[in-house]
Amino acid sequence: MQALSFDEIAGLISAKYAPEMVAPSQGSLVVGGEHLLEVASYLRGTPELDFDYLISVTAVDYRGHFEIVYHLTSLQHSHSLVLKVRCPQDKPVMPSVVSLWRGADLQEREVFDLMGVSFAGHPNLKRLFLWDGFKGYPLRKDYSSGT
Amino acid sequence: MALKTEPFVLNIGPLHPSTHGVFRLLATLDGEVVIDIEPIIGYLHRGIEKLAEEREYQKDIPLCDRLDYVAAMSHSMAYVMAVEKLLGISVPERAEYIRVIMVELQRIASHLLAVGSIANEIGTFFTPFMYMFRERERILDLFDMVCGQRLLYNYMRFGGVSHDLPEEFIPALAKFINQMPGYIDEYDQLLAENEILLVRTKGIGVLPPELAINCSVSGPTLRASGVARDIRRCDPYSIYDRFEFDIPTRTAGDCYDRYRQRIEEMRQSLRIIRQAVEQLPQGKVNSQVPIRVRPPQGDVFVHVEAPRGELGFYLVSDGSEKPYRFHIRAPSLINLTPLREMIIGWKLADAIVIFGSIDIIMGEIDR
Amino acid sequence: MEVGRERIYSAAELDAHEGALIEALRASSQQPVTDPDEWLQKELQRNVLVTSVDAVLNWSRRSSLWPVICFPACCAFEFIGASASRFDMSRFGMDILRGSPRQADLLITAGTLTWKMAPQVRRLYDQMAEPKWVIAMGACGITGGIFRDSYSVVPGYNRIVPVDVYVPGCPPRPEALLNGIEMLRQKINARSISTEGE
Amino acid sequence: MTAAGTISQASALASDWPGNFWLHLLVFALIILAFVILTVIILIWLERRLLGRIQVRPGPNRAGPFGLLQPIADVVKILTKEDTVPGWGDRLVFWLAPLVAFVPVLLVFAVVPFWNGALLADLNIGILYVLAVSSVASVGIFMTGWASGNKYSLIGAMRDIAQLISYEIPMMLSLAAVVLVAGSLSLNEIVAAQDVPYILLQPMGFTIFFIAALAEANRTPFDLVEADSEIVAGFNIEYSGMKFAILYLMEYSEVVFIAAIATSLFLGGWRGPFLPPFLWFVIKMFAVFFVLIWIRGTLPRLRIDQVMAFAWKFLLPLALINLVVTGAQVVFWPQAPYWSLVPINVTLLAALLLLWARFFRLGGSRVGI
Repeated sequence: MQALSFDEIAGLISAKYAPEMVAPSQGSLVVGGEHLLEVASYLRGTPELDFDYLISVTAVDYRGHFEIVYHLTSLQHSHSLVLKVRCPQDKPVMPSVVSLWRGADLQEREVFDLMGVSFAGHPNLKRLFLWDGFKGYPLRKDYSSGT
Repeated sequence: MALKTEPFVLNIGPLHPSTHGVFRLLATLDGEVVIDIEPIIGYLHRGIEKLAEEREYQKDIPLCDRLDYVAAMSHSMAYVMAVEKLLGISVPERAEYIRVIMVELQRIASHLLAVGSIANEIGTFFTPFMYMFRERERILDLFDMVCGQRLLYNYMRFGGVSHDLPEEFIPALAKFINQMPGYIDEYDQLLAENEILLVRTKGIGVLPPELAINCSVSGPTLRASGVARDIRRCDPYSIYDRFEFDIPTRTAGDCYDRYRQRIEEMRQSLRIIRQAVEQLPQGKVNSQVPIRVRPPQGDVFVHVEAPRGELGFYLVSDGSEKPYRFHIRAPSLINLTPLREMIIGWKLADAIVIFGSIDIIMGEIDR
Repeated sequence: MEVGRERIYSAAELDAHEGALIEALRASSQQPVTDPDEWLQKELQRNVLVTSVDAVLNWSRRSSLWPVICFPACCAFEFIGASASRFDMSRFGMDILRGSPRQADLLITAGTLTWKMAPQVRRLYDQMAEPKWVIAMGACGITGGIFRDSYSVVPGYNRIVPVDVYVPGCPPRPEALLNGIEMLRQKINARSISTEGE
Repeated sequence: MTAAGTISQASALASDWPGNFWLHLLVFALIILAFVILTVIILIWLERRLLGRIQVRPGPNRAGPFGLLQPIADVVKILTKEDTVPGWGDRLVFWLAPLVAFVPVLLVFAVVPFWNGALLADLNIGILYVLAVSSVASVGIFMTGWASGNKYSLIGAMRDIAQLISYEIPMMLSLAAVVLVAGSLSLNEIVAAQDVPYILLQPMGFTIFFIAALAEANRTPFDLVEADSEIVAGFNIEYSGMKFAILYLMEYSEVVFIAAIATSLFLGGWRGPFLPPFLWFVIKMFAVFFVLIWIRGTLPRLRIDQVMAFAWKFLLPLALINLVVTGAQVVFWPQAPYWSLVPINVTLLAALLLLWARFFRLGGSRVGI
């Protein structure tokens, strides 16, 4: 029932996972893409962490790689955490966290629609805002509308 | 003998009297019973995130106003708070108080609209809606007095607000907060125990708390399900830790509770405004921030309690005068996640009421 | 539950169809639809019969403009504000808000139009019975406003439907909308059955 | 009970006024047509002004003095609007439906007495005729829903039929009680028999009739047929121009019909002191209109299953009890004075309503999918 600071959380995580899987950096945990589901279910399932509420999912195009950013919080302990996952630009596929947090459903679709990162295991991954046949992914830095 | 029936698909929207804008609900009906729905959105996707990344920080404030056009103050406040956090600047005391007053007034205005539209969707011929609009107009008048606009204010600035309150504002506000509790009681009198309203909302569209948490639902919709999560209390921003107010919650999580929840929150907002007016200090309302700001590299996530739920801004700065990434965590969009579970199995008429009771704004969903 | 049907479209097919429609409309509406108004200045060949019929018809049409519901975005709330108690558009006989375009006379385009929405608005306009009018409300309705540069926004409703009256503002105040309606009423008043259908 | 005929027959209009059988039909047909259309126009104006008043706004006031010409403007505009027919609809039925819906409502007025004996045909089965003919309008509404080829209108039409079938029964039973008291099926004789308005003698009958009539005319809280927030405009969604005008007229003439029947059967019809009988009839009708508009301005709408449950589980048992009680009163206590019957019946109404309301809960649960 007590809030953990970021360092404590990072300590718990690094005790369990190897640094190439999860590494704390500048107030956030950087997770390797293939380990995301494993780490996320640990974060969600461990009683002293208990990250049961996914605030936000978004993606940033860093010209070369995408960074998917997850903001988590725990209603019980009221501590929060930022997860960052990198994925390469040429193969933008991520595991979906919908099985853990349903709240990711529409947000992952949004990222897919506007950023072009697809999520493996998402139940209904199709364009959310734009229509079928829209060319390109507008939030990528190399997007130009052509008008 | 069971009657042989065939389900059929009804396309509700995008332009439908009760879709709150341009929302499309593809409902499969068996007679009157909704057996499947698929929400289709994007009819108001204006590309605000992309536009914001192409403009300077200052020019994004009007865009934020247009996100949720019935709660423009809350949205621009969240945005300027995010940029202030990036810049590492502080806000003068008086400006903080003014912001709180504005945002809480905005919450009342927005909840008035929400409650009015719930009543409208149950089928009252616009009457409660008109009554709610009567009071909403008074709030809009107050905003008009402060910043000359009725709907989209462009009032917040980095490091404060654009200008000080006019002289006549505080007396007008005092009059309003003295009268408003009476009006809220009037709505209670007219609506809360109306037999038809009760049978149309009680027990309808229950959102269990576990599902609500799992689906990241926030705001009054979450609190009506019994989860006391309010950013103003659990992660206090601005000066909310100086005020006394309750976080009302309900237990059942049905449409009736979502309606009552908003009524209660209006009362709490009035409490906050009253305290803020009493404590309102003198002083300047803006710290000198250049028009073209260049925040240092880094990212920031700021979330506030907007009328519809947890509104978050995730900004990434690359040191230039335009945001590198501008992401909005839109409460309305995420509150739609459990819509299918809530609606399925109810009648078509209930589906409309359930949808209305979540209280969404398309501008924020589609962005 | 098995009932024979010719064909049930899958969701993917429906999406693809919608997308094709949008792209086609987008390609075909790069130029504004003009709404000629030279007739407003033209001196009409009037006679007593035509003018009195005109007077009655125009009076009835301008006193009973039923707006259709088309509320995409921000301006909708100023439109609702204009029809709510304080400004009360119903004074002009506009209190009947028809959900069905067949019975409506006036399309008030309250909000930003996106390309995804454009086919629906075009259809709404086509479904309205003649005579019909369009008021483009707000900066977005006129030129796309603050969102003009966006990849998904139609720069003005006049790409899709002919517009009679433009009401600027972001959003226009209810008074401005009422003024726009007043202008539309004057425009209706200048109509004549002898020139209709031209 | 007083038998029909305490009003002297001398004051009654001759049954072939103004002198000839055919002339009588012609004159009354014109009077009814004019009366219905004029009342509808006034009713529309009244409704929009009163709704405005209820909603703290002025309401239409620009077309003519006090906006009185507003309905005229509407009518002229609608009539000169383009007449659209959906391509996928059933053209013949689409064209016929408004007529089938409107004509029966107009036919009902043939037996409504505006004055003592001033009616088109004093049928001795008047109430039966009213019930039979007024139901036909729903066939028209169903035809509109079917012919439009629109799912919304079809849902609206289905709702109308379900609602009609359910509410016809309590309505019929409540009217049967009136017939028992009056001892006649003719509307004119029922009016003549009302030394005390039957709303006092038959309070429960009136309540049931009024609720059922609201449902039959699709007024709030039973306006599911054109529920704005759910099915947009309901059955008339595809109609425009002249056909829509007729449907619009039909809706409001149903209201006039309810008011006329309620006035004749329960409010003492044309009877009243001082003023001419026709005026009394109109005044009482407008009193009913006022209540109807008031209800429209304040009450939300019920859901379809709740509407059905209300008819079958609430109104029907009460109507049966009312019929039995009235029958017993007529058989065992035929000479009962009014001053004793009125309090007894009013108390009975209050007791039964309270009792039944305790047992009866609207609700309806989620369907498992």
